Amino acid sequence: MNKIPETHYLNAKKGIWSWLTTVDHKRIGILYLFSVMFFFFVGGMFALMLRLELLTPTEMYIDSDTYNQMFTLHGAIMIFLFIIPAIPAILGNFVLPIMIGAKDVAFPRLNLLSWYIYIVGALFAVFSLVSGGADTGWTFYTPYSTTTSTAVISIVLGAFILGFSSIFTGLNFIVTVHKLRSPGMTWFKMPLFVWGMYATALIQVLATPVLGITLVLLIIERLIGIGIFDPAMGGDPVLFQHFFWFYSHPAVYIMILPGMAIISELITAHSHKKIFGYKAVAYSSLGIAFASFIVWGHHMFTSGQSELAAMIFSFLTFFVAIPSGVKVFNWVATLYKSSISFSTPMLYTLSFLFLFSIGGLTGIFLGALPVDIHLHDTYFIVAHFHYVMVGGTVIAFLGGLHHWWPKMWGRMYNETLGKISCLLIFVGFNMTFFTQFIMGSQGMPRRYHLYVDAYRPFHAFSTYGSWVMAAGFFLMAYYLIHSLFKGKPAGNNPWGALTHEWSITSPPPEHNFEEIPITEHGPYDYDKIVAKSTLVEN
Amino acid sequence: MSHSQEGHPKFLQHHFSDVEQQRESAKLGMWVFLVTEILLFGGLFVFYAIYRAWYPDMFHNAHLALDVAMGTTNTIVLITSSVTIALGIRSIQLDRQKDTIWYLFATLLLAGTFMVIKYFEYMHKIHLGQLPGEWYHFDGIEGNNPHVFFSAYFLMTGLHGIHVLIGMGLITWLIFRTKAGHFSSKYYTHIEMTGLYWHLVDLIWIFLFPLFYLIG
Amino acid sequence: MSEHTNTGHKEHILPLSLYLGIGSMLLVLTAVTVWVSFFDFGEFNLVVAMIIAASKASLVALFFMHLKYDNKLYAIIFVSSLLFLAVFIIITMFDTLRRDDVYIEKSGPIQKQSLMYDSLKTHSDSTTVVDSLQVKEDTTTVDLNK
Amino acid sequence: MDTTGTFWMPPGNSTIAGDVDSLFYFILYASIIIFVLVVGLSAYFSMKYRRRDGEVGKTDGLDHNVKLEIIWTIIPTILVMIVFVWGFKTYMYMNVVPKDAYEIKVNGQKWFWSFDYPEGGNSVNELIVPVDRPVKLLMASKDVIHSFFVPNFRIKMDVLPNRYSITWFEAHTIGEYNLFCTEFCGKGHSEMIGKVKVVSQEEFEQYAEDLAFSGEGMTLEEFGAKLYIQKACVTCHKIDGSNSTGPPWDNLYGKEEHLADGSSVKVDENYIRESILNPMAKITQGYQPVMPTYQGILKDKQIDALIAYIKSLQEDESLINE
Ligand code: HEA
Ligand code: HEA
Ligand code: HEC
Ligand code: CUA
Ligand SMILES: [Cu+2]
Repeated sequence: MNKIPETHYLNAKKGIWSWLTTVDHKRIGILYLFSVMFFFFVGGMFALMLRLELLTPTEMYIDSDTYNQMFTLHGAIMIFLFIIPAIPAILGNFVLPIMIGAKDVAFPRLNLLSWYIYIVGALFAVFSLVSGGADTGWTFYTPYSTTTSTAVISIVLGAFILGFSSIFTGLNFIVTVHKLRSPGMTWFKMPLFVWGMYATALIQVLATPVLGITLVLLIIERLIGIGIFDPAMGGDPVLFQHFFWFYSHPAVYIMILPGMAIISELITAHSHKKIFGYKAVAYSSLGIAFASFIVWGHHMFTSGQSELAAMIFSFLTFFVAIPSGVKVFNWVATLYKSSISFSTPMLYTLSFLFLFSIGGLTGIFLGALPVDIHLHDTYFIVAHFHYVMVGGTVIAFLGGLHHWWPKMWGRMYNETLGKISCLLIFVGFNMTFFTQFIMGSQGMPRRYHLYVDAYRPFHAFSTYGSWVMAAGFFLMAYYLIHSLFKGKPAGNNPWGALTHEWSITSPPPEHNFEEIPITEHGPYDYDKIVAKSTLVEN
Repeated sequence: MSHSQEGHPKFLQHHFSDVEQQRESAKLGMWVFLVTEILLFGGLFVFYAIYRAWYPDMFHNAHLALDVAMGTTNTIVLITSSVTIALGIRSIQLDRQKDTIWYLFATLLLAGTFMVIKYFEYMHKIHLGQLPGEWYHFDGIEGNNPHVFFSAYFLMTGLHGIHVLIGMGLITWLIFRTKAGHFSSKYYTHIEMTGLYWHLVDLIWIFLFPLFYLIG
Repeated sequence: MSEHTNTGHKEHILPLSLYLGIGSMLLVLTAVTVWVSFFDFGEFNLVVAMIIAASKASLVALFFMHLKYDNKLYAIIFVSSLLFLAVFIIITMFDTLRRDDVYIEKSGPIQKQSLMYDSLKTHSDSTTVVDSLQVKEDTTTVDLNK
Repeated sequence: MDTTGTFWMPPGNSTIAGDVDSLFYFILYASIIIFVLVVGLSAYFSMKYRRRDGEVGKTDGLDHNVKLEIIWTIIPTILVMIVFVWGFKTYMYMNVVPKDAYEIKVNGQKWFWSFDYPEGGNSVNELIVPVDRPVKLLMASKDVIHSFFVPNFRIKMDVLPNRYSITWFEAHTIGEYNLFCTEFCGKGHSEMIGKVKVVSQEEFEQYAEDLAFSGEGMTLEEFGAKLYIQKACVTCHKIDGSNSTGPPWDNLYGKEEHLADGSSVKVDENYIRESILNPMAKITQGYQPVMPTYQGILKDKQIDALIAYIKSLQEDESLINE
């Protein structure tokens, strides 16, 4: 029988104060876990309300203004408060230093600061919510955003502040990866999770400041009309879109790269197989990161930008697909001659392959100029980005959460319930969003409160799907919380994996390692080493 | 790399294995931070570049409103302050704390001078109504949307000015800590980092100066 | 500590004369850039000024910021930030300067600033677009000399 | 040219629809093949190599295969290049307006569309075009960004404030098609829906004449009654005393109207004119300030006609005559 160690990071210090002033990367990860999950819940509730309203083509229970504020808040919360911090700030913070054999991140206090900044940013967003909400969409396009009467400034300020939280996390990871690797941990012995986080961090550091200045310009434009974006002052609204997407396109890879990083980890750990094409997977992360900076204009094909720019952007867009494809194929090849265990994390991994492929391939439709002209701002886009963000990132995040959950808390969740909820989410998700591809290409525009009757069956089916998916999430919330108190002790290495975090106790001790570990084998040498799963004994 | 048990200096944080590692981490962190600063300003440079390309004549006419003498003086002041802070770092590397304090103090004074000159420039413009956006109420600059030029001018020099102020705060804090004897040739990371930051502020001004004052 | 070997433990302490030398070079370059600004090179005004500014900036970065002596990683980081900025500027300008490639109607604002909300021309009397572009020129100048 | 519509696409009723659709289907089928390959293989491997109870041992050390890796880099690259070149060509075609195109000026405004025809006519929320003739749309917005989208024609273009944007199409089947606004523009965004009515050339001439009609040979009242329908006032104002989005017009003229700010005003020519040109100036009590301005859309004579019409709806003679 496994036992939970006497002292570990969770009980090494006690009291609320010890949490609020902690500089331990693991505890900061936990702080992020609770705050980010809270906002996921809030964003999810908005989503369910949106879907409920869309059940019928006419007004059902909320008016257009409320609907508009709701999708704005849903989008903004999900993007800025949930998905961007989710993987780096929760799982990255928790496992990255351990994986490279370090005692902490390079700047622990900056790390804590980034959490406080997150909270402050979140408060601004919440303030906007209670003071009437904003109704611009998460893209804040001018001149609508400079002229609407809603609380735009506070939510924009919130997003601005959250940007710094993201920058600090990224900065910390870059330095940690460069300087704090333990002896023997060469670049090519790093787990692929670390590679992915590193590539993400590069984007965070390079792109987020531009978002910062864009939002500042937007606020100033709104306050005193400086004439950069607002045509009423001689400005150019399309220029705002350049500024916005210069950040926000790379930002979608801030979201997916960590997801891909997790998948590389899970697919090896749960099939006990050496990763296929380690270097290709590692470099493709960097490839995606760099390519992501030169394609932003594919969001603007119909915006009135010049035809030449549109063609350049379309051309470059396709190149992002190649490294993503390399990753996907390498993962599939990894499964060959492996030993696959159908644990919950593995189910999420397989769902990821399924859903992300659809999401990514539909991105190719959108990169093709004439097709995008038809599909732009329809539900096809909504479906595309939910497939990559929910089907890709969120699914990967949940897989990672289940994978490292026993390490975080020392306890196992209920595997049966885990599988059921994964299945519910998978089925519900496809019901909700696959339908949206069809109605989108049939012409249903997005951000529509009321719609033409012809789309009714699609919307209705999509709404039913969202309930199935919600059921899955609530089930998950139940068994995960339950496991915190009643879960069986998991042992140090429930999956029999080889990276450093599995060689220390669960939950880990306060300073991770007594002695800085020496890295002797690669992270995926399942052909040389067998690590026994500690779950089998239960 | 094992723990250096003997002579484990006070300033070494527990998660670093030695002073060197800590120092290099700080420096790398600082450089990455400077990257974010460059891209933050970068957005404004894009703003400048595009509107200048759209309204070259207006930019030319509007730039005549700026005072080249003041701008040049400020450039000289800022470059000198870069020299002094670099010398301050050199002194601490040689363990000459006294000199460091003097150099830092000189830097602070120069930064102050810069801000005072900036203050007079701003006041003059405010007085004339050469202001950004809606506040602009000045006749006599020909061309399309002259307020955009002043939006760019105030935003860019303003953001730069804020950086100068922050730098002044940091330098003041360094003076006190150096006085208290916290730094020596073994440990002067904070001074070095502030120096890097200060040079970047200088660097940005080196571009702002010709872009606004010299070529319109 | 993979990268330890890249840098010597001993910090470079540069001679005083170097700092003063670089400092004076910067001042001289400042004088030069002010001086040349009195000449008109037409198109090349910008180029000349930027070349001088870039050399000044390189001096600061190489010597004051020690890029010349430090780990090359820092130089890579620094330069890459400039590259990304260049990407941003160049590609954005590909759009903003070429909107009228295919149709001249798309070249610029229809009207100067806030007039637009009430004076946008609807051509119920079938004025052609080119006419209305002329109209734009007129209103602009009229407006300026108000 | 298919005009029936499929599972994925609505009927394609313009000349470019066919091109767009074939590219769409090319990508779709290529994607399905790749998808089946990826998911099929992972499913197959998962079954074949699933861990049987207790079995824990070393696994195969296979970790790369250069040939395979090159293949799966090259093939997708070729595929996407095909898609790009194909898309590029179609895009060029979609962007170059044929010389002889019939030019209509489109104005987007919160939250309706208005169209100006070269013959001098104007219509609101209903674009009437001749079949089999290229139509160029020269578009601008009065306030925020809107976007002009006709799914059946596969065209979409943002409508920008203070800047022209251009698109064109050539419809090849007579019918009525949805016109959506697809750039978020506020409260009424989802109601900014219009129709494109494709009619035969003869019928079109009839319409154009009708729209350009400035009331000759009609009384002002009759002309006003016509405009009431044609300019879409009818969508918000009823004349049978019932409430709609806006106040009813019958027995309106001459009465004291209570305003939202508490004051009241007498409904006379000036007030009506102001209500039409600058509706936000005085908001009637009990109504939302959603009436769009008709500045630039209605000509003076048309406003006069509408006023005459509203006047004619007042039954109480005493209110009209003083
Ligand atoms: C996690 C987030 C994420 C990710 C990873 C992606 C990935 C991609 N996206 Fe997506 N996208 C969004 C989030 C994301 N997107 C969001 C949020 C929006 C809308 C924002 C808004 O307007 O609100 C959007 C919108 C969007 C548009 C604009 C549409 C419009 O508004 O008109 C475009 C256009 O090109 C696009 C393209 C792509 C492409 C080409 C990829 C590629 O990276 C995909 C690469 C992956 C694959 C291709 C699949 C795997 C590859 C293979 C199996 C190999 C074989 C492949 C080939 C032969 C091609 N996306
Ligand atoms: C990460 C990003 C993210 C995520 C996860 C989601 C999740 C969902 N989204 Fe959304 N969505 C966006 C990002 C996201 N979305 C964005 C950016 C937009 C564009 C906004 C704009 O136009 O500006 C958008 C827009 C959007 C629309 C279009 C609105 C419109 O255009 O009119 C719709 C409509 O169906 C929708 C639906 C949903 C649904 C049903 C979910 C469901 O998947 C939600 C399910 C989640 C829950 C039900 C929460 C349950 C959680 C718990 C119970 C807590 C769990 C706790 C633990 C596990 C510990 N979303
Ligand atoms: C989108 C809906 C809408 C349309 C279309 C519309 N109106 Fe209105 N109208 C309103 C609303 C709402 C009010 C009341 C609020 C206000 O005063 O602005 C109103 C008020 C008025 C009034 C003042 C009536 C009063 O009782 O004070 C007049 C006159 C008027 N409209 C004329 C017109 C004319 C003429 C047209 C068409 C050419 C038209 N409206 C089209 C919504 C509309
Ligand atoms: Cu107009 Cu949306
Ligand atoms: Cu994108």
